[in-house]
Amino acid sequence: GNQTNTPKNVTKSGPHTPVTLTVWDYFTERELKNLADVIHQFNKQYPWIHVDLVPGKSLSDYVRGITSGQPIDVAIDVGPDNVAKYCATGAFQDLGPFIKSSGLDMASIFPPAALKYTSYKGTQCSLPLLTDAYGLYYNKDMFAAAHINGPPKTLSEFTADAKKLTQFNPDGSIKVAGFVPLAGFYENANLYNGLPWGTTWYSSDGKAAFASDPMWAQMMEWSKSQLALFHGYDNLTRFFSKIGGANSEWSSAQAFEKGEVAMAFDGEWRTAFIRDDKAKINYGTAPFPTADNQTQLYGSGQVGGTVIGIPRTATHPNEAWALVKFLTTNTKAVETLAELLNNVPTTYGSLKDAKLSNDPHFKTFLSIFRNPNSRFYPLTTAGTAAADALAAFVDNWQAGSVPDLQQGLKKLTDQVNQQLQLGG
Amino acid sequence: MRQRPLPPEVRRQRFLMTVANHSMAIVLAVVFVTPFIFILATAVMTRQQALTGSFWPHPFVWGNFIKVFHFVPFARYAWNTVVYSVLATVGTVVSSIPVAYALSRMSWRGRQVAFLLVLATLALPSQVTIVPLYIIFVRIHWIGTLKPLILPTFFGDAFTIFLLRQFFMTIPEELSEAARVDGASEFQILTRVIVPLAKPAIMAVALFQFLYSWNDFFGPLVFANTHTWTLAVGLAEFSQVIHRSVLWNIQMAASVLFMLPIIILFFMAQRAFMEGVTLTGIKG
Amino acid sequence: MRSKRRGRNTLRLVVLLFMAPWIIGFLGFILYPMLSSLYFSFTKFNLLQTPQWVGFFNYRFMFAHDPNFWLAVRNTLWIIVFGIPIQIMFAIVAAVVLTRVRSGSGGYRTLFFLPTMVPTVAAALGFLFLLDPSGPIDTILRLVHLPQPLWFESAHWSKPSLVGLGLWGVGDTMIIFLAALLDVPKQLYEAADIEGAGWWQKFRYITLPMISPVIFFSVIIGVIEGFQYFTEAFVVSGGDLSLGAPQGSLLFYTTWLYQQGFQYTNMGYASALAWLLFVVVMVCTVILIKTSNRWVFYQGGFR
Amino acid sequence: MARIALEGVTKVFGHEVIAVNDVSIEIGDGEFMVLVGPSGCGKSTILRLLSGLDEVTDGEIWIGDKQVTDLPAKERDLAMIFQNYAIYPHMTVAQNIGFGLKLRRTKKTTIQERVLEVAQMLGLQEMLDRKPATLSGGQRQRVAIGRAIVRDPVAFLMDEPLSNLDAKLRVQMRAELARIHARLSRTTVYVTHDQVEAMTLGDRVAVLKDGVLQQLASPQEVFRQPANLFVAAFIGSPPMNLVEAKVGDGDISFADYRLPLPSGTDLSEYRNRSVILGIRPSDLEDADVWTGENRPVIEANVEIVEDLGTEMNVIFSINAPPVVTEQTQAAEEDASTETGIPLIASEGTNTFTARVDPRCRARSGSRVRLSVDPDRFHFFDPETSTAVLSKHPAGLAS
Amino acid sequence: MARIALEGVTKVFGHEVIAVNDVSIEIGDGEFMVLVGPSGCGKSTILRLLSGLDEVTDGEIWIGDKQVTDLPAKERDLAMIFQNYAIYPHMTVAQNIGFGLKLRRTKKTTIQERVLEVAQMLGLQEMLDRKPATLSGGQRQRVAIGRAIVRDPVAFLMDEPLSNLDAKLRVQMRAELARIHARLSRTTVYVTHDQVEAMTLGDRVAVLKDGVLQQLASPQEVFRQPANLFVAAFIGSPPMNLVEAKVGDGDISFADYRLPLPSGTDLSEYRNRSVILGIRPSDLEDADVWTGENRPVIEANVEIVEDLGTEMNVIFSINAPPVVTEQTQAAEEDASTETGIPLIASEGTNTFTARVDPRCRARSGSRVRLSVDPDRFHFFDPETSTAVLSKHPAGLAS
Ligand SMILES: Nc1ncnc2c1ncn2[C@@H]1O[C@H](COP(=O)(O)OP(=O)(O)OP(=O)(O)O)[C@@H](O)[C@H]1O
Ligand SMILES: Nc1ncnc2c1ncn2[C@@H]1O[C@H](COP(=O)(O)OP(=O)(O)OP(=O)(O)O)[C@@H](O)[C@H]1O
Ligand SMILES: [Mg+2]
Ligand SMILES: [Mg+2]
Repeated sequence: GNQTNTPKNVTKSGPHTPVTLTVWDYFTERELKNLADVIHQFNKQYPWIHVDLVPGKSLSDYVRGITSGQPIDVAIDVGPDNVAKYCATGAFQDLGPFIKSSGLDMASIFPPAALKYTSYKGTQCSLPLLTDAYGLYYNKDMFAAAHINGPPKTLSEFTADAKKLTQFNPDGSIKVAGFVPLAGFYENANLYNGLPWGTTWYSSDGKAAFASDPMWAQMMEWSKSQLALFHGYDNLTRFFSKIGGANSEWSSAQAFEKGEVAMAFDGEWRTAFIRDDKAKINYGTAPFPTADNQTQLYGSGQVGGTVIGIPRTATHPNEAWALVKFLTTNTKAVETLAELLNNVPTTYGSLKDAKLSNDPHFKTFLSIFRNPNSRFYPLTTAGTAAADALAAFVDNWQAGSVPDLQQGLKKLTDQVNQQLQLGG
Repeated sequence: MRQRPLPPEVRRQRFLMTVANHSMAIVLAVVFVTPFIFILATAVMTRQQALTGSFWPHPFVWGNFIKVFHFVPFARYAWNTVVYSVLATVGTVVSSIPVAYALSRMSWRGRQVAFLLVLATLALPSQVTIVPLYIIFVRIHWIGTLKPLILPTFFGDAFTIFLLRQFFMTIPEELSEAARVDGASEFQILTRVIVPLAKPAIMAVALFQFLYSWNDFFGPLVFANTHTWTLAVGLAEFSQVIHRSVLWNIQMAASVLFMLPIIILFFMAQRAFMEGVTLTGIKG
Repeated sequence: MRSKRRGRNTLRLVVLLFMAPWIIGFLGFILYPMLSSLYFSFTKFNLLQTPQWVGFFNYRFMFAHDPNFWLAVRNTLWIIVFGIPIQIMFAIVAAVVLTRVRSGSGGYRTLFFLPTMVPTVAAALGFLFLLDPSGPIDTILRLVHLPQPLWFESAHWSKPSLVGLGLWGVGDTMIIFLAALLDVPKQLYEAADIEGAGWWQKFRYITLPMISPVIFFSVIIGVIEGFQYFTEAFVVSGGDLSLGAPQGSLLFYTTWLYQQGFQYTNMGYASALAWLLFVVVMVCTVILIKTSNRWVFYQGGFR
Repeated sequence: MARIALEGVTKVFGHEVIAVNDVSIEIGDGEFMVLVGPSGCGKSTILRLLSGLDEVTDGEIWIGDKQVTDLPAKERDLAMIFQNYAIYPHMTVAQNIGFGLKLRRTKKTTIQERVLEVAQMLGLQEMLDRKPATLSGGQRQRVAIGRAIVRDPVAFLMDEPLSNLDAKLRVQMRAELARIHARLSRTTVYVTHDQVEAMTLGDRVAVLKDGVLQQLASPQEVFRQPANLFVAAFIGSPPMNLVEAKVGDGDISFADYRLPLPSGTDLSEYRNRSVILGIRPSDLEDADVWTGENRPVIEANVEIVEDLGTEMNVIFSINAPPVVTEQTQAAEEDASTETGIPLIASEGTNTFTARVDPRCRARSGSRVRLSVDPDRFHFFDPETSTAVLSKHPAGLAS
Repeated sequence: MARIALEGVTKVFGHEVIAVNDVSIEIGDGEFMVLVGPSGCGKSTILRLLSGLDEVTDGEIWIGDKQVTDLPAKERDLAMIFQNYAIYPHMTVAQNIGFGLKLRRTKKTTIQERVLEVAQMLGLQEMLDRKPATLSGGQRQRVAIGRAIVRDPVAFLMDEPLSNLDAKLRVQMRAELARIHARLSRTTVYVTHDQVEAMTLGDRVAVLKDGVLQQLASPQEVFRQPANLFVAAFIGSPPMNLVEAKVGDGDISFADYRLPLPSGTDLSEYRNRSVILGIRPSDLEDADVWTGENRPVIEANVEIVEDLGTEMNVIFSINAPPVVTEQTQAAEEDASTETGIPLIASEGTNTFTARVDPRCRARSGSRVRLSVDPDRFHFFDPETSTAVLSKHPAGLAS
């Protein structure tokens, strides 16, 4: 059950008995060290709180840890996918009382998207700790060569540009792709979560809306039409494999960095990769174009990142809150972490961070994050099940194994609804 | 003794036969060995070489084996693996021997039924029981430890019982009866006659259990956590991490370190392995 | 007839003592979990809250609303229907080759068997590298101007690649066949020789029937293990985050079960999946055993 | 040392198989009792009941003055020797022999002494440290014997101890067993289905069939006065020639032959009825070789002659149906699986065998004159199959 | 149908083991040739060489008029019957019998006909659809024979076909084999180490030792005129009594006995030297039973009496060392593993066996008078071990 003891603010002064906090996180290697550095800052303020970092936890580890009653004071989870489940079941404690006792005004600290994906049905059981934002990467040299002035703002512009940018070999195979629309390509799964189409995941009664919201069908058709630009799914797949397949995403063989793709949907961290790999491309970043009938959304994008919460099994919730508060709201701390990890900082204060906002490439993503239309996909207690089902559907649709789109979307709707019931 | 000269056509035919047989064998040997060579070679390559599909390391980066320890808590996983494997082996063997004995060398009502149950559990997918077991172990706070993996082995393992029983059945009944007439109790018959005679089979099942635990993936994946992961899970999870940085060389080095003890064990106890595997096959 | 007496009772006690580990194990680690998982299969249970009775909801969902279930079933059947026969045939061929090579067969045997010793995870990681688009196999194919499939990254090639991985570790099956082959009395071949049989006739009419119990054994084990196929697929798909990739082509039954149970924490549904698996495995085993006497020759009767 | 007694012992396996059926045998102290009978007749079962390895279904077992029916094997203090020796392959010869003593927590030095003593007696002293695998069949059997002797048990039980040895060795070991028995004179129960062993080793022989005791007597008596058709057909090789004969007035006729009745036998009961006549092959002699005695002679067409060097089997058909009763079949088949194999020649006709002097000139296809000795005729009731007893036993009249 | 010939055939296994050493045997068309000898003497090897399963190291093999030395087995058109039958356990009886025909792509109906025919001949028609596992040993052997017969091969090769059967069945099957041979009169080479089979079945017998042919003659001749000490000791059961004797002036002495020399034998060469004297147990008779003939008599202390019913073995020691030559040992041991087991009684003294009439009154410990027939004495040269031939063969003088 939920812990109901009233939170007590931990004061920085006065005598304290030493406390050890167990912090589960998903970091490894370099990122772990970066986190440890920031926590070191925390320790300067709270010297009696010792933080024990338990790294490398996966999404499913937390549920297991909490259900098996392991004393976890703070949980740093890789994404928001399980937040609904945590909030609904009380696996993570409601932070409301803590926030209230600390007198924090959430809306003035965090952009709305971030608050949204860290809470469920009004329960704020976690807080954002850095985030990712997705936008458009485009190769300026290729744009110039194709006489395109700037990044496209609508999908029809985008399609036209993609067509212009694509070059074929004499044998019909792709030499340079304007864009690779495959669902399995790098980060495209997040694209097909449907934000540029303004899709509705769930109608007001909480039922899946894949069939009822026509924008989904529109998105599907669009993705199919994109395939046609490249002479079909198989041709693209072959191209994808030739340029190194999915694994190349995390190496210097990444297609955009090597100039094999002119436009790409990707997250903010790519800027750092391009820098570190010393890729010889002249590129720009922009929000991803929107559907022609959804231009009001331009400037927004999918956002979502690390969440941090206090599991119900925490032994020192008050000290844990002190740490959570520090990590999520201390501008300096957030800035430091964001710089180190090349992620988007999550508070208004830190978004002004000079170092990040001076980088023209990175700036795009800061603004995307700030955009009120930006969002993560809607959270449910079924966790990633709905998103997984959608991704699988897009994949199958593109591969041509969905004969009737409406029928398929209905089935998807049904599957997700049932899955929601299953996990609800 | 002088060998009668064979007619040339007979000799030629035989020679061709031998060549054909050996060619087949060599082709198969190459198929079986090549992956090893690539894995070993890659384990000592630089990252770039490994990425570009080189065939031979240049230079040899033996340091990869050290680096493994930086990237993964290899030592801890190895220790967990050893603890799990050794205790599970001891538990399985010690608990299965008397059961196999009772199922093969003693006559009692219900023996056939019990044996059928043992056989049936052989076909029982572990997934059927893992959810409730998981819940039990959640309740007693054992998740994240190796205990859920080790404890059940002390209550007999169907496969081990089956194999030992099959072997015990081949020991002539007269030996036990001779001992019985000589004045031995059932326990003495088991320890003084059956166990010494079944040594090869016991060795084999011990090796099997050891291997099984060493390789076990699903069990530690479900029950253990990052601290208590065994090498199998540790390396698989590790592979996801290094996938991001595509460190094939480190990954192969880790794999080599993982398989090395087993390969060494195999060469030390090759006969027992082979005989044990054969034992599984007899009498289907 | 006489009444029961003292001797019997002490014997019973000894039997009970010897059987105790298994009885406890069976009750505690098999029977109880099975029954409770049967119960869970009729509940909604996410571990974080108490189970909630939902009747046949899980089963209805499975058959009517869960495309991944059918996908997983198809993939699993694929591995069973194609993978197992290929593996068995390959094992027989390798074993026959071993019996035909006179000198050095011990060395060959060791080499053929060695890959079996490689832990599954290590083997899968090894093959992941070998079959990487930039890995050695595709490099070689490129050098000899052959098409370079995407192997584990292509929905078409991923399962065949897994079969290849299985073939690499076929050594234990091979050794069983080798033992069976060597177990065929030499005199049967000699009798056939004298009757005028050629090598294929000897293989077809003597070897195959004589080793049919072992073939049958391998099929049964293969089917049982095939239904539980997990580790290799888990590793080559890229682990927790991309189960079943690419395009669900490696989503096997137990993968889906694992994902539902331990990632989505739908323990009720996972239990339902597990129970169906159990029933199917049992039914298949029984059917195989029942139909076996049509093609399997038992020397001394089945067990 | 003790007498052993079975009293009305019955053993039922499962619900159907009556392996031993109400058998009572008393074996005197120091007696060598041989149990003989076709395969499956319950010989081994009786031994196992005696040893305590199996439990009786009904009846009582006594060893010495103690009722041991419910005593487990380990408390009966018997020694058993098995057909396949059952020596422990993982122990040396010395350990094998000493195992029983060790189980009794005998002092190490005592064990050593006793083992050495026994080994010397059996000529095993050279191989005390060897493992059984390196021993020959005969040596293994000796080890088994040693293991039995060393404990100085009240009785020895032996289950076909020689049947796994080859012919020559079997003869040697047979003699050796006789010597050991003479030396230790310990009560011994010996199971065999080899008649020669039964005849040569036993003080008394118990002939069994289907779990029922058929005859319990000295070997000579069993051979010369078989109690019934079964014993007659079972004991003796080649087996006794049997034919259904008509009893006439002071004579008896079968096939084309008419022979005088022996003087001492009263067959008046069977006059003008049939009786089964048995003649041992060795009681038929080539009349041309044995001219000296004045015996009745029968003539026959020789089918096969088997010249064994020291004697000759002359096989001929007689014009009469074979005697096929349940008892003769049981004796012939020996193994229960051997049901109804029609031999080429034996369909419908009755074959006789005469064991004659090798000087006999008979050849396949020729005619032979055979003399018979009516005093050695055996008669059996066709209904009950039991022997019709002659007043003075056949065979003893020389 | 054809004659079979081995010409100077030698077989060496590896580099050392000379299994067959320069053996030449010619087997006539339709002849039944028996190869006999102790274990390991090369009998099976010869059969395997004939069949083509093994290759000769030297020498030639002829079947009919064809040199087949290098022909593979499948082209020799022979049939072989193995000791353990080697019938295909996974095929029914009918399939087993018909397999050879099937391999020759004979028409299905023809196969069926032939199989049925053969099955009827062997009494297998009832069990054509059964698997071998459900058959008894004798039935299995019949299937093996059927498989051989059905193909109508040029010759049969049989390797101890009866040795896995139990005693009674062996006798039956022996007779049956004789009948089948009489009916088909196909050339047959038959391996056995059972003397009775050798004596009763063979037209001729080839006695082998260590791969070398010792004697090739009719069974009677082998028994009555053994060519050397080995044959003498090997053939006959109980084996021939052997003793080193001093040749005197018209008489011969050993132990405490002095006996007249047989009339027809010229031992002048050995006068005042030793010769090895052999007396078959059956040539010793209880002088008290056989009063009729006027033969020399020896007296002895009886050690053991084995009463076999139809005859009696009287075993007694004589005061002379046993004859131990390489040849007698080879004949006695039979199995190479059985080396040097000291039998309790046989150390240092020579034991004789007399096979006497069962009316003999001798008992263990009593004295017995035995008559001997000098005409049946056998003599062997102590150096060469070969027989010293008598002018008119012993045994034929009746
Ligand atoms: N454990 C058992 N269960 C069922 N039936 C049995 C068992 N042991 C023996 N029998 C049956 O009891 C009968 C007597 O068997 P037993 O072994 O005593 O025969 P036997 O005279 O020793 O034969 P053999 O000469 O073949 O050794 C047989 O019909 C046998 O099938
Ligand atoms: N394949 C072989 N390799 C080596 N030596 C062999 C082989 N086969 C037989 N021998 C040897 O050749 C000799 C003759 O063997 P063979 O089998 O012909 O004897 P046998 O007379 O048939 O004996 P048995 O009566 O035991 O069957 C033996 O010394 C045997 O050890
Ligand atoms: Mg028995
Ligand atoms: Mg042989």
